[in-house]
Amino acid sequence: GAAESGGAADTTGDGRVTVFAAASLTEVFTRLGEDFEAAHPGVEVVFNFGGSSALAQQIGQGAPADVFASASPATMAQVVDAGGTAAEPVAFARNRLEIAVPAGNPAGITGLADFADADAKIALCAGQVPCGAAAKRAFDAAGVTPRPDTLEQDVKAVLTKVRLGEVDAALVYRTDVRSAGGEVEGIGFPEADLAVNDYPIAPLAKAGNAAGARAFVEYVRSDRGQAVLAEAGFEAP
Amino acid sequence: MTSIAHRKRRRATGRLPVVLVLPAVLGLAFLLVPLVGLLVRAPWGTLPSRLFSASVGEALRLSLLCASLATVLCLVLGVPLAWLLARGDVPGRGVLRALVTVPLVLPPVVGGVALLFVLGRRGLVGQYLDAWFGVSLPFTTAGVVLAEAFVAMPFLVISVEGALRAADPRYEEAAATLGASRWLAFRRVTLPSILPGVVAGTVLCWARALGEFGATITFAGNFPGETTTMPLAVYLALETDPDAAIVLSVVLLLVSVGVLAALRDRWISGPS
Amino acid sequence: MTSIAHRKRRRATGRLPVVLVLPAVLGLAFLLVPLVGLLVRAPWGTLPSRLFSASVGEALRLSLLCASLATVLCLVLGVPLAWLLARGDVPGRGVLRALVTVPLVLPPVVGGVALLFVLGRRGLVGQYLDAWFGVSLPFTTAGVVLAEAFVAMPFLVISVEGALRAADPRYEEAAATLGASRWLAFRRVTLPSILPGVVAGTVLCWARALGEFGATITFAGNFPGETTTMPLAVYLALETDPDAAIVLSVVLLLVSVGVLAALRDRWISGPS
Amino acid sequence: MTLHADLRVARGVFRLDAELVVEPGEVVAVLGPNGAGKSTALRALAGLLPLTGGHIRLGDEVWDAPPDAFRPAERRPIGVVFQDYLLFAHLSALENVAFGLRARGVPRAVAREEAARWLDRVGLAAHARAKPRTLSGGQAQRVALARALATEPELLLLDEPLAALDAATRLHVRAELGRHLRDYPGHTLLVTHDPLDAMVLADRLVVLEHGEVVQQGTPTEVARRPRTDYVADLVGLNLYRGTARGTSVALDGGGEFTVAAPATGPVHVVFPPTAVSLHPDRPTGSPRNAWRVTVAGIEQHAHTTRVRLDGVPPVLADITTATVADLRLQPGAGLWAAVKATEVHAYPS
Amino acid sequence: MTLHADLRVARGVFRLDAELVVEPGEVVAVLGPNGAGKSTALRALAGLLPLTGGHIRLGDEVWDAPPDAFRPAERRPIGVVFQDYLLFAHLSALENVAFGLRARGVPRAVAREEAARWLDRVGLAAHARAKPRTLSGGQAQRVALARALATEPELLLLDEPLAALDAATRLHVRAELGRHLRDYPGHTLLVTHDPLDAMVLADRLVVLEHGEVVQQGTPTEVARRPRTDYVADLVGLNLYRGTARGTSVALDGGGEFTVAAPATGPVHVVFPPTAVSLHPDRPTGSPRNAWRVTVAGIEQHAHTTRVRLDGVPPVLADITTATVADLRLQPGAGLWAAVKATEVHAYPS
Ligand SMILES: Nc1ncnc2c1ncn2[C@@H]1O[C@H](COP(=O)(O)OP(=O)(O)OP(=O)(O)O)[C@@H](O)[C@H]1O
Ligand SMILES: Nc1ncnc2c1ncn2[C@@H]1O[C@H](COP(=O)(O)OP(=O)(O)OP(=O)(O)O)[C@@H](O)[C@H]1O
Ligand SMILES: [Mg+2]
Ligand SMILES: [Mg+2]
Repeated sequence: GAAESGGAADTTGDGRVTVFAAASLTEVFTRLGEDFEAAHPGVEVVFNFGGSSALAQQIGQGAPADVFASASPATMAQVVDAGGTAAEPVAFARNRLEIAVPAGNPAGITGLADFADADAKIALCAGQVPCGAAAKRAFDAAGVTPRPDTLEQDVKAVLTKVRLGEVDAALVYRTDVRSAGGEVEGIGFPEADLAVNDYPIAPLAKAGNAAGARAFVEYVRSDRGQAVLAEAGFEAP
Repeated sequence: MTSIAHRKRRRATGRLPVVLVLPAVLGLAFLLVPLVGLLVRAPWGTLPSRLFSASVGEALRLSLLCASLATVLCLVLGVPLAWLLARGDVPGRGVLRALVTVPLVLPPVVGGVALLFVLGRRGLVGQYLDAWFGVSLPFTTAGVVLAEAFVAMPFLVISVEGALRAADPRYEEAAATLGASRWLAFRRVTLPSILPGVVAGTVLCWARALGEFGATITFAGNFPGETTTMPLAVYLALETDPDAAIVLSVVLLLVSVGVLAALRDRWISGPS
Repeated sequence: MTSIAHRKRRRATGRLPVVLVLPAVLGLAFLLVPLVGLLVRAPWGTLPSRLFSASVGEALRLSLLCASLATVLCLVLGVPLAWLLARGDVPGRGVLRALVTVPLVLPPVVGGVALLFVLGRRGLVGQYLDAWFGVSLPFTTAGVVLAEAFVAMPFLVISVEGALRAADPRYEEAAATLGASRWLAFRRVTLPSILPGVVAGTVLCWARALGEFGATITFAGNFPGETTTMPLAVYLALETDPDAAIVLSVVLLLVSVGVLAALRDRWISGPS
Repeated sequence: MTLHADLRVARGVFRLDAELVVEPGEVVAVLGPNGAGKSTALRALAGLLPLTGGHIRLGDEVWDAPPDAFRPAERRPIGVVFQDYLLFAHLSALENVAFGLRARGVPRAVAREEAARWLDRVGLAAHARAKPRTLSGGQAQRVALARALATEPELLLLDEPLAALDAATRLHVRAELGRHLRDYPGHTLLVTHDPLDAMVLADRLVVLEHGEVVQQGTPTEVARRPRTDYVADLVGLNLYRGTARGTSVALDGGGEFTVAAPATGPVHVVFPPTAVSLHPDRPTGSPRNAWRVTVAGIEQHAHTTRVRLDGVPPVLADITTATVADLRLQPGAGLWAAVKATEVHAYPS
Repeated sequence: MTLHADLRVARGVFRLDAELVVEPGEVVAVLGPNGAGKSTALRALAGLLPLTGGHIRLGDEVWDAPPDAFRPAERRPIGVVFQDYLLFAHLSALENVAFGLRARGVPRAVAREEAARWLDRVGLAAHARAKPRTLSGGQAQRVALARALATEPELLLLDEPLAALDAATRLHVRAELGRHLRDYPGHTLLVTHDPLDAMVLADRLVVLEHGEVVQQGTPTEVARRPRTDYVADLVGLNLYRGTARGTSVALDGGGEFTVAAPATGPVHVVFPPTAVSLHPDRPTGSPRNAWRVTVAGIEQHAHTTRVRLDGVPPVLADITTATVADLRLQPGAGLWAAVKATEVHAYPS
């Protein structure tokens, strides 16, 4: 109620929470931020969306951040290793890979095995980025050696190529398939259980608003937060 | 007046050499057809609603402001630098000149990281700025200006230097014999004579600053109203709504083309 | 020889105006200090081992190759285009000139998307290329060259156009009275006289192409040995190992600065 | 193939409105004060300044006839010496001269050989490889002249081609140019401020003032009947053709002159009307040349009187008004004209 | 404050090695063939070409003394007319002339007023607002002259400042320049190919050939004892100062001349030695000027003989060798010298 939110406002100092969040969280975190502000009058949530690794660099260089929500445990680990977090990171969402094909599935893709077809144009994430790492796990499990034409720097770039019909098939997250609307069709596959990616979040050591940071992390993990995430296609961790 | 119009008409009747016109038209097509592609695919129906959202206006305003400030900074520092490289007797000029191109080659994101190394709160210079003056540049609008200037300045410097090298130094000599210091000669004689080169450099610089993304987002972050310029907005839009990204790009394009078309000829011809 | 050396020494004793030297040095520092920051933070110990990996060599080779090919393409199309804009009697030149800057302002990723719209498998032009000639540009080295050329060409065009505008057209007239066609006059009279401007434009173009990232990865994708240029390698390295990214950037820098320093003065002075 | 030009051009507030006709092989000198429009006329003929009215025709080829026809400079068979030379800075003197030939498709080696010959003619063989910036003013001007002449164009447009030359070089280059122009089948327009250049090189003079032709005619005609004091001052020269043998020149039209510097073959003989003294009787003393004349006409100019004298040869004399009174000059009177040999210059023609 | 210069410079294969001394108020004319090094010498004095040896000193200020001292052009109080003008293309004629004054800190309005006055003096008041590209060659040169003079520098370096002017304008501008230089306390070096410019404007002549001074002295000295045929040809002029009253000029050194064009006040009187005829008896006829002379010396040149004659005034005469024999000339012989009034030119000095 009102008392609770008033208390939160007291503990959030200047009333401003700065959240560094992976670009793929832009839409859902923007909604979460609005909800959080509504629930905590007087608190303002400021987002800095960008590539997870760039954000980690910025935090390493003393950026004024309170919370870091990464798209990959690896980048979060960089911040943790540098002593940048105020608490253990916790996973707040996970994302599952799906096969994405252009509307109408012109190449007739049915499963991971088609990714070994040299004639089909295939896009995957590069091994260095989370979706690439997850894809590798999936292919290993399926025993398929994919023959990609391109290893993209992030999942949105992969999605763009599917949308434009430049490739016949790709592996992207379910959230991405969902956000693309009717332009992209998603095809599930059994090995997807192995190809999940966790999103960790943590309050930061140098946070100017430690209380606010903690409150925001709590909020993301709350039922209300999880509901918003689920609506966008994320799975609970 | 009539005579000029007349002259134009007459000149146009002279044959333009195919060997120049053909590649020129091809080049123009190469640059413009993708733009046409963009325009064709842009979601015109939803354009107005997307366009007049407050955040687009804010990002556009910020973009124009920062790019213009960065250009001013580049002019103030870059034109003298170009002069030094073209005219000064500096040892190792060749290497200096090549070093000036560094921010050009550096992937912008790395450029942003380099700026953080130097001007960040824990950077080589930034830690003192912070400790002594309490000034922190990253993640501020000033940071955006700096990042854009860093990336865009080489364009100005190299263009102006090229123009300076092509200029006839004997006019500077004539100015010197009239008692003009090198600074006066530069300001009143050299600069006006290389104006087209300076304008070209300024255009490149401004346009590059306007389109700058990697260094900005790395060094200045992405805070709406403060550091979110149009390219950053486009980037975020690409994450969520690719159509919106195209609309934003088209807006950015139209505004910049409009500004350039309006200013450039006026600049070059100057007051008659 | 001695007289030239002598002259240099004497000239250097003339006072350089502080009002020019101060901002010039500031500008130089602004451009170079971040580089120093980068060098200071680079993991020198592990550098050799990282450097001599096959993939770095491959990416570097591909970068240099594609940037150079893109520059050649830009020269072939861009110089005539600059000439058309500066000298041709084309209606609406002002707007054309502004339109040429479009790829500058366009966020490179959007530029890549625009290229896909046009030259992609289902693009405006690309679908015919594919259907009629079986040519598909995305995900090929040719695609990298195209993407780089698209992004870099405006730099060349605008620099050269600026140089052309500053050049004295009376020499072209003199060439015409000697019976030289406009093409010959351009080639033998105009071009040599604006060489510094062309060189400046070429340097900008090459450097921009070398550092190009967004349009390349969007249009041509990223496949080692085929489309993975250094900036792409740097970007991916940033994801997992920022130190490696810095090393790669430094390598890219050193190579490009070396190439430019070696070529540029030779180019400009030309064979004596 | 006669060149007919009716040049009407506006440049700012300045208006040129001049008619010019040049026959094949003819050399026309254009004279006039600074800003009279001489260079403007040349630019129009060269195709660098389209006419606003009138026309330019060479034979039945229309070069310019607004508003329809316009032939650009590169397609007019012309050679131009610009008042400020406009040498190509990045090309050597030799390459500058060879440029026009190369542009007309002459093979490289041939063009360079021809260019070298031309440089030699203007006394610059030693500077063939020099860049224009390293040439002195006079050297640069000679390169410009060689460049224009080398292509042997149908219309030569020379804008003060000898202005920067020193006296001795000028003599040499003028003779060389004269030799060339004599056998040259094309049309030549020569702008100059030096009456001697005009008289020696030109078949006809055209005097421009304020963009208009104020007088034209052969040098002798113009000198005999100058319309204005300006013209009288400008073209005050006695000019004859003759054949020299040592210090004696037999004039083509009869008569003979003694000159100081010996010469051989066809020459121009030139001396100013001021050099002619008139005497009631055969003069004694140093003047080597004296002959009988009768007064044909007397014209009063600003401060001098120009006396036209018939005789062998006929001659102009400028004398003071006081002398006119003293000698009681009147048409038909018989006199002796005398000219010192050192005043009489013979130029190889 | 005397200007002492020992100019040693190399430009490519060309070597200049010339010594020059110019007293305050003195005008020194530098003569010589194309490529002799005249412009090179001026550039060195202007500080645009550092010496490789020698020195330049004005009074006790060292301007250049390699390897130590070098004062750059902008700190030398000089004014230069370049052979190719080098007007600033983006500035109007007026602004060009005002440039030097502005650079020396003169307030804008004053500078423009002064510049307008100078433009008026060279007859270009009407073109004050014109850009250099819209000026004719002669107009541009006059702007360049006005620009150099306007700052009233201590050292004026004029490189053929009148070469592009038409005859009438040249007369006018030369007189204007002469008037200015007469009262001018600074040092002037004037490069010219026109002996008349040199004789009328200069106090002393320096003749350069191949980068070396071959002769120097006052115009009269040089004309009386030319060292080479080149010099003899070049400076063959009789020059006197005198005071004109109408068509009669009383010479400062005694003697009187009748001239054609009336004048008043101090003038230079000039006529070439070729205009002087020699007679055993008082000549009759048109020559207005005749006086008794005795032969002081005879020098044989290429084709003429130069006779130095004492008398009031003394005079040089060029006559042919045949005449020498005819008149049995020998030192000490008495004769009559005669010059036509129309040959005698009087220039306001
Ligand atoms: N581009 C121009 N715009 C306006 N006026 C011009 C232009 N060019 C020349 N004029 C004017 O036209 C007139 C004629 O110039 P032009 O160059 O033909 O003279 P000129 O007879 O060659 O003189 P000079 O003997 O000094 O070379 C001059 O008054 C000049 O100021
Ligand atoms: N920058 C240079 N490099 C090499 N040689 C040069 C350079 N400038 C001039 N020269 C040479 O030096 C010599 C002297 O040139 P300078 O210009 O002083 O002659 P000048 O006496 O002014 O002749 P003019 O009467 O033709 O103007 C010439 O032979 C010229 O070719
Ligand atoms: Mg002219
Ligand atoms: Mg000279």
